[in-house]
Parts: sequence; structure tokens; C-alpha cells
Amino acid sequence: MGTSMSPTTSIDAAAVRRDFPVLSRTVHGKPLVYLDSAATSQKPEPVLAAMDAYYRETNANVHRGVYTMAAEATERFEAGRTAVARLVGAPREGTILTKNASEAINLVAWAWGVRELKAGDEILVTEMEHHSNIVPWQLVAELTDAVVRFAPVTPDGELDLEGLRGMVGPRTRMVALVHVSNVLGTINPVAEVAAIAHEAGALVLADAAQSVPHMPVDFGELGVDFLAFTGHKMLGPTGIGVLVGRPEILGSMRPFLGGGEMIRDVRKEGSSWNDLPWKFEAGTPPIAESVGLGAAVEYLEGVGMDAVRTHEREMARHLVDALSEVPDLTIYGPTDPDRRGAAVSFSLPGVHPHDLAQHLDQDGIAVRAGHHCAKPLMRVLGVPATARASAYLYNDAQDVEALLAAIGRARAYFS
Amino acid sequence: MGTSMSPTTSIDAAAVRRDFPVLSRTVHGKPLVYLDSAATSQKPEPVLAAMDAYYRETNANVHRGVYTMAAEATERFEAGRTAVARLVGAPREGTILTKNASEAINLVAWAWGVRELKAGDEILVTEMEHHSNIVPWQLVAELTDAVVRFAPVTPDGELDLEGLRGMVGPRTRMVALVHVSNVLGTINPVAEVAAIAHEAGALVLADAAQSVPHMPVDFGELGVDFLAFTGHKMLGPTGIGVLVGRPEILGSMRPFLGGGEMIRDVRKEGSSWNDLPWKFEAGTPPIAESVGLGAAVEYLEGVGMDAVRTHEREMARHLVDALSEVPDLTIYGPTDPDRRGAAVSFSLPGVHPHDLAQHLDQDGIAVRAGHHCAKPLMRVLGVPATARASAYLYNDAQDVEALLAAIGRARAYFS
Amino acid sequence: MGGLDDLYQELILDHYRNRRNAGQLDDPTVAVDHNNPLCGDEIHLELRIEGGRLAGVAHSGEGCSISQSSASMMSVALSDRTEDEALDLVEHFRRVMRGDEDADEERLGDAVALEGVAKYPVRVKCALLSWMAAKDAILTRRSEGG
Amino acid sequence: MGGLDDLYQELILDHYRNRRNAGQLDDPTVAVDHNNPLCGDEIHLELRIEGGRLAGVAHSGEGCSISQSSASMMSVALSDRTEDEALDLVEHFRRVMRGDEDADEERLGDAVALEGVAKYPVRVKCALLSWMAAKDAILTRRSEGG
Ligand SMILES: Cc1ncc(COP(=O)(O)O)c(C=O)c1O
Ligand SMILES: Cc1ncc(COP(=O)(O)O)c(C=O)c1O
Repeated sequence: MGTSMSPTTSIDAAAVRRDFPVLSRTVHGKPLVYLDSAATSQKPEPVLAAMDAYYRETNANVHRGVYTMAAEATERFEAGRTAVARLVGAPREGTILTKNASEAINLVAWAWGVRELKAGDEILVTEMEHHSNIVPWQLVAELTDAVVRFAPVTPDGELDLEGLRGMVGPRTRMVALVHVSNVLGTINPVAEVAAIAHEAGALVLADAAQSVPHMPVDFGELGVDFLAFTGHKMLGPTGIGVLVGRPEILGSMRPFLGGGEMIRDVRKEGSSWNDLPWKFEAGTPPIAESVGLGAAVEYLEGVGMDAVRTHEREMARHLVDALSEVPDLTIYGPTDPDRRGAAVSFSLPGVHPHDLAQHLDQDGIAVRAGHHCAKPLMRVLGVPATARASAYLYNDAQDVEALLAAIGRARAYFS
Repeated sequence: MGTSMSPTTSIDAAAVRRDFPVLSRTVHGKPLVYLDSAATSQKPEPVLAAMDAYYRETNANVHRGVYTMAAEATERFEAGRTAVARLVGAPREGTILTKNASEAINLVAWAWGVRELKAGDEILVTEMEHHSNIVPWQLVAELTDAVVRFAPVTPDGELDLEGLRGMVGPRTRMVALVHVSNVLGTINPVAEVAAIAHEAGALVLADAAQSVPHMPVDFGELGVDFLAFTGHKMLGPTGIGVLVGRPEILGSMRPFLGGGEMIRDVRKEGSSWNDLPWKFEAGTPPIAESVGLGAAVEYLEGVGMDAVRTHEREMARHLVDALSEVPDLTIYGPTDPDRRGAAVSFSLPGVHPHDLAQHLDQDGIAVRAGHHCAKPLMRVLGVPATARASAYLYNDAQDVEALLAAIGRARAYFS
Repeated sequence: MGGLDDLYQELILDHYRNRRNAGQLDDPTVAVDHNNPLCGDEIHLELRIEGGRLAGVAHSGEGCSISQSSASMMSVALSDRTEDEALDLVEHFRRVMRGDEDADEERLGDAVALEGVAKYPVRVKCALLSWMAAKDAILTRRSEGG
Repeated sequence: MGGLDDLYQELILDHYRNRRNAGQLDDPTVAVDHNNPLCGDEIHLELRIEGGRLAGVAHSGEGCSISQSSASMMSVALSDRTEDEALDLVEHFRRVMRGDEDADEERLGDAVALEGVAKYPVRVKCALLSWMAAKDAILTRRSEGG
């Protein structure tokens, strides 16, 4: 592990870092080492500038206004959608702006599930899902007497594809799975799962909260019906998420949230719906947030998603290599950087993840400790919690070195 | 109508204006006269600064993080909630952050309505509701075979309280009404309606999107069970809204959106829920937006909600007086400034609201034209659309003079 | 009003004040209702189709000067065209409104005056309302009439 | 580790390494399970109540040094108290954790070492877990036992 990046990486991490104001802060007098991007990413200057400029220059409510400022606001708002659609190769009319990835999944669960699911129908998720891809299905199953089943994870933290295949059958109506696990880092074979599901006549939703920010993702290539992700993990602001859906399916669905914007006509006797994507956007949308997300997409495109992925593969390698040096430490998920993202969970006997995170914080290092919103997976792994270090395009090998040194100090403290 | 404010107003509008960067812009070479705050408000410097500082100084995901930055982020995020709760006299645990007012109403419609409503049950709204307080109920009624009924509006644009009383009966389960109409400006007697509804055993939801920003509102005094409002209309950012609910009722409700944050435990067999208010907040919340909304509340408190209301009563008077000078112009809603907010809708024979708004824009004046997301009310008024000028704490009598002069020019153009 | 001259030409105001082909037909082949959900503009459009030609076009409804004058101009421009010519012309007008094509004065007639609307995205929907209704009416007729 | 000394005092590490009253009781009057949903810490708490006194306190579960040592200290601090004394002490500890009161060393015993946790809001929940479980257990006993 050296201090300079591997030559296969075309990211100039030092230059990238300068674009992120928060990365120059200190914590307890130490420079911040931010290794929690799987929870939320930091934001580069152009994203902050775009949102600020929106409010200072042309803030107005969108879509309905005749006046100049409203037209300008609408243009900037819709440009955010266009950028997001472009990034994942999705049709604009199938690109719905929500408040976060969780709402995006709930949208499908409620708008499609509540009306389509019948008693005994099955929703298949996996044991490595984030709560956001479990609880909406449980809530809807409770209303419809459908059943939520969990496809197994192998002991080394990969999706058990054969196990999943065996669980897909005529009662399966929806297969909802995470593209990249926020705990294990595992990259799942979504296209294969989609083929299996479609053959059985089920729909497929991919939770791409941890993939879209970190690697090239193409909606068409994945072959899924729905793709959910979230702005704040991809250099964008909080308060915005995305549901991409196949327009034919979205078109045939009833709306979810009701309100302004999503209607064609409202009468006392009933209402009719606006065109896609607006049919699924009730009320004033996240306007400044879409502007910010658009700027985030442009930033990522500027770096290049291939370069981001290459960089993170290197970071995954650094993290796995470094953590493997620590005696007794257990890494969860694949160790092969080609099979994983740069979120690496681990545990250290005798040092509870909370205590570890607290100690690392003392050295300026931000890592996450806990169940990572994946309690069923924690039970499969047989641990109440793990520590997780997760990297993004602004991290470098020095961050990993700092982490390794601090883990050593924490270990000494508790032994 | 003079150029100086009435002495009863304790707002220094000129000083206030300087806090709003966008107000110094020009449109078509003319200084912006922003009279569309009922659609969305402009944002003062401290709100922009608070959000920007959040991202630059301490952005992290909230609630679950042990490290310093996560604790700081959580503190700033929750301080926004505390400020909002304080503003409307609500308990913190009953103050739920949503993405906008529409989601807040949908939350009640879906979480409470889908489970509680039975065939034949009635939801009573009024003819002056915004679509956001109609469509969610229609969608839920469709699923439950409940019925949505509309309490009448009088010819002069007030709620027909006796008419409403006659429609409340043993089948009424929910009375959902707007506190201040976004079209008519009418201030509804919410406390009286709440008493009528409660006597019949129904719950009451007030859509306070147009009241909380503009006047002192106290959750307890209103006597409602739920109060919905939205950040972007009260000097705050887009992407955040608020549902206030009585904790007993919220506590007995099933959750709405499922995901991270809102759970206590997730098991394959089922899940249990976090404490209020988080039980209703799925996924990463609008963190920066809460920080911004908190700053907006502090700004409003600094001015004083009584002063805001006094100022707007004067603005309503100016608007009504000025528009009354225009021959043939019809004003909708009460003309008595004590009975209305400062959103004033009107129509002018021979000049379609769209054409009027376009002409006014040419003079730098931003007003809204259309159905204002209140199509059932438009049908009651017998017009397809109206023009609407709406004022806020940064408007002054000169804005009204500019409006009046420009209306005169538009009239001449089309006659 | 210099800046608005693009939008409100004399021809537009003329069609707004004196709408051509306003009203109903005695014997329509097909009728459709369209509205612009964002602003409340509404149109009721009737076509009488004889031998594949638009022998009668009539419109009524409510709306702004742009949507009303556009309906009036559309009714003139499409009258007496074959269904295919009419569909082509609707498509041409749509592309003009999106800024994708220059207006062909010969085919559009007075409707060429609406070219300036393309600069005002919100108003484009007003201008298109009646033309989209015409397209819908023709396609409806075809799917029904075989 | 200077800055952490508040949080990780020697006493805390001692209770973490050697938990007092860890395990199960033979004959519990009441048992409760609590967990901290935000971090996964879990406690199983058993009380034996004799003549209104906490004659036995035992705890088991998983968690960080703060929650584990706090459970150990709690078990010592509450042992042999009357129910009311125990509830008062839990309330006192809760107020100390919220920064509303100074710690009363005489009543809290070793648990006074946890005072510094108040500065770390996220960890306060770890420290409180076992104490809240104790309160719940006593109240449960009362509502059941009459
Ligand atoms: C009376 C009223 N209710 C509800 C809303 C909806 O608010 P939002 O668009 O923020 O959901 C609005 C504003 O558009 C409104 O004026
Ligand atoms: C895999 C995965 N899915 C879904 C989510 C939920 O995203 P959000 O909190 O923005 O709704 C997250 C992040 O928390 C995640 O990591």
C-alpha cells in the first residue's frame, strides 16, 4: 500500500478533494478522513453553487407559472431530471423525482403493490436488503395478505443465485433486490436475476442506491422494471431521490401520492392524471434539489463513471488489503475488488463497532458502526453490528493508512 | 394608497427586502415585483447561509453515526424540527418532517385512511380545497369505498359553515379543510369546524400551507388532530414539509413509508417501529432542508408572526383597494382584510389571466394565472382560471402600485 | 410592449377577437375535448370528414389569446385538407413550436404568426392545444371509422 | 486518547471487562428485553423482587463498552434498593445523562464514571439502555403483580 494512487486510476484524487469544501475541516484537531460515503456523500462546490444560485437568481414554483422567473425555474428543475435520466440511460418520462430512495421503493410498493397483490402472492427480496427494500413490502404484504420471502446469502456474502432461482415461481409477483450491498459491498448479478424473474412473469426492482453513485449503470442493460436511487449518496443534496420505471408499466399504474402537479383534471367525482413523469410527483417537487442533483450528475460525468469505478476498485483493494493485516479482524463480503464496491464492513473481537467508531473519530476518521439498516443481514452474519469504512472518488490510499493506524490504537486501548 | 406603509405595521419592509437576494434582480430590464408568494416564497440570506454552512461544515447522515460530524449533523437537523414545533406550539414528537404539504396530507390519507375507512364512510372536504387536500382522499376512497364529500362555499367566497354542519354526521370520519384558501384568501373558522367534527366523532386535518407562513398559528388552539404545511412557502427551502399530529393518534397509527430510520427492529417475519416522530420518517430525511427551515422559522420569529400578519392585513387592504379601482374587475373572496390573507384572485373581462400574467411579466411583475390547483373551486366560481397576486412580508405598497399601473396597460392592449 | 410583439402580433389579436369557425357543426363526424391541465384552457373540437377531407372544422371553449387565436388559425389551416395533410401540418406546427423547424408560411397561413410563441415554453401548450385536439380527432375517427 | 478519557474511564473499562451480575437468575420475578434500534445493542434483564426490594439483578446481552459497563454498574447500583428507590435512581441517572443534573456519587456508585457520556448524545442511548430496562421491569412487575 503506497501513498500514491495506482496507475490504473485516472482520477486525480487530490484535485477532486479540493472541490469538496468539508474535506478540509478538522475533527478533534485532526484532518477529517471521511470514510462514510455509503451513508451519505460529501458535496462538491459546483453542487452547492448551483443550488445557491437557483435561490438567489430565479426561485419560483415550477410548471404553472407564466412569468419569466417561473419559466427559468422550471427549466433548471427539469434539466436536473434530464441529467439524471441521461446518467442511467433512462427515458425522461420514466424518471420520477422522489424525496429519497426509500420513497422511490415505497412508490412502487404502494401504487403497484396495494392494488396488484393478492393473498398468497409473493414478493422476493434478499437477505442482504437495506430496510428500505424490506419494510415497504412488509407493510404492503400486511394489507394484501401477500408474502415477503428472502433469497439467501452465501456464507461469503454473495447472493445465492441458485437459491434465489429455486424461490421464484408462479406466485412470485416482484423480485426486489439490492444492486450493490451497503454492508457487504457485493455487486449482485441484477441482469441475471431480472431474466429469471421475467421468465416467471414477475417484475423486478433494483435498489441502486449504492451502485448509481459509484459505477456506470444503464437502466436498459440491467433489464429491470424499476430502479431506485438517492441524490445525497451521489454528490447531490438531501431531499431528492429517483425512481426510474419502464414507462409502459408506470403508465398503467394508478398514482401514489395525490396533490398538485400530478393531475390532469380534478372533479368532485374523481380525477384524471397528468402525463409521465409528473403523474407520480405530487405537490411542489424538490426544485433546488433537482438543480443540485443535476450539477452532481454533471460533476460525475466530468470525472467519468468509468474512472469513478476504477478508482473505487482500487480503494476497495486498499481497504481489503489493509484490514486483512489486522489480526483477528473479520471482513464481510467479497475480498475480490472486481466483485465489490468500496464499502467494507468488518468486526474486531473485543472492540465493539461503536467503541471503534468513537476511537476513530478521535483521530478524525469518520466510519459508521451499527446495523447499517440491514438487520436481517446482521442476523445472517451472526453479529449485532459491524464497523464499515466506505470510500468514494475523493478518498485516497492515505485515508486507508490513517484508518489502519487508528484501528491499531483502538485495539491496544481495549485489550 | 400611499408609498409608505401604514403605521400599524411594525415591519420595516425595506430592511426586510434587503435580506432577500433575489428581490434585487430585474426582469425584462424592470425591477422584479414578486407577487407570487402563495406559490412559493423567496428565501432570506440566513436561510441560504444555514444550508450552505451545513454542507460545508458538517454534512453527514443523521441519527446513526457515532462520529462528531454525524452528531453535529443530527443536532442541526433536529434543531430544525424543534424550531418548527415551537412556531406552531406543537409537541416535538408529533412534528413529522415530510417532503412537502402534499406528502403530509397523503401520509394521513394512506396510513390512517387505507386502514381505518370502510365502505360508506365519509371524508368531508370543502369546495375551496387545494388539490393536495382532495386527491389523496379520492385515491384512498377508491381503495376503501369511502366517499369524499364537498362542503359548500358561499357566493362571496367564504366557507358555508351551516352547510358544512349539515353534512357532518355519524358516517363522517375525517373533516379535512384548508385554513387559509390559496385562491380566495379566506380565513376559515377551523376551530369551529374542529368542534363540529369532534362532536360527531370525526378527526380533523387542517391544510395550513397558507396560514402558518403568514399568521400566528397554534396547533392546540386550532383544536385539530393534524396540521399540514410546507417549508418553501414560509421562507424555507423546497423539499421539506411538515405534518403535525396529536401524538396519541400518531402513536396508534401504522407507519406509512417504510425504510431506514422509522424502524425499531426489522425481522423477516415483520418489523416494529421507532418512536415518534421518526416512525413516520423513512429513509434519509431532508437534512439540509430542515436546517434551512429552522433558519426560516428563526427569521419569522425575529420579525414576529403578529407583525407579519399585521403587515399582510395591510397588504390585503392595499391589494383589494387597488384592484377595486379597475373597472369591471372581479375580486374573488372576502374584501374585508380582517377575514383574509394577502393572496387576492381576480379576473378582468377580455383579458385572460394568462395574457395578463404575460403582460405583467413584461413589467417585471410576477403573478400567477391558472386554476391554482383548485379546479373544483374554479367550477364553483364559474371561471376556468383567475389571476392571483399574493404578498408576503417583503412586499410593500409600491408593489401594489406597480401592479395597478401594469394592469391598466394590459387592459388597454387587449381592448 | 416591445418585448411582447413576438408573442402578440396584430394577427393573433385579430383571430382572438374574431374567431374563425367558432361554434358547433350540425353534423360532425368526430368530436373531442381537450384541456391544458396546467392552466385550465379547454377546447371542444368537431370535424366533419367527407371523402377523406376535413370538410368542416369547428371549435369552442375557453382560453387565453394564444390558445383561442391558435384554434381559429388551425381551423382555417386545416380546412379542406386531406387527413394525412392535416396530420402532417399538425406535426409541422408542433415542431415549429418546439423550435425544431422554421414555420412554412404557405402551409400554415395566419398560424405563422404564432412562431414567436416558441420562445415562451409555458405558452407553447396554449398554442398546441387545438392542434393536438385535431390530431386526436383524426386518429379517433380512423380507429373508429376503419 | 486524551479527549476520550471522559468517555472511557478506567472504571468503565473494568466493568466492561468484568461484568458484575452478568447472567441469568434462577428465579426471576420479572424479565424484559430491550434494544437500541439505532445500534443493535441488546439487553436481557431479570429482577428478583422480594418484599419490595430488588433482591437480585442479572443482565445479559450484547453491546458496546458503554452499554455493557453501564448494565454492570446499574446492576450494582440498584441491587437491594426498594422499587421506589430504584425508580428514583433510574430517573436521576437519566437526568445526569441528559445533562440536567450533576451525578450523585453516593447513590450511583461506580456509575458516576458514566457522567462524561452526557457529552456524547449518540452514546447516551447506550448508557441508558439497561437503566430503562430496569425501569420497565419494575413497572411491568407492578402492573402485573398489583
Ligand atoms: C392551500 C395549499 N395546500 C397545499 C399546498 C401544497 O403544498 P406543496 O406543494 O408544498 O405540497 C399548497 C401549495 O401549493 C396550498 O396553497
Ligand atoms: C442499499 C440502500 N438502499 C436504500 C437506501 C436508502 O436511501 P435513502 O435513505 O436515501 O432513502 C440506502 C441508504 O441509506 C442504501 O444504502
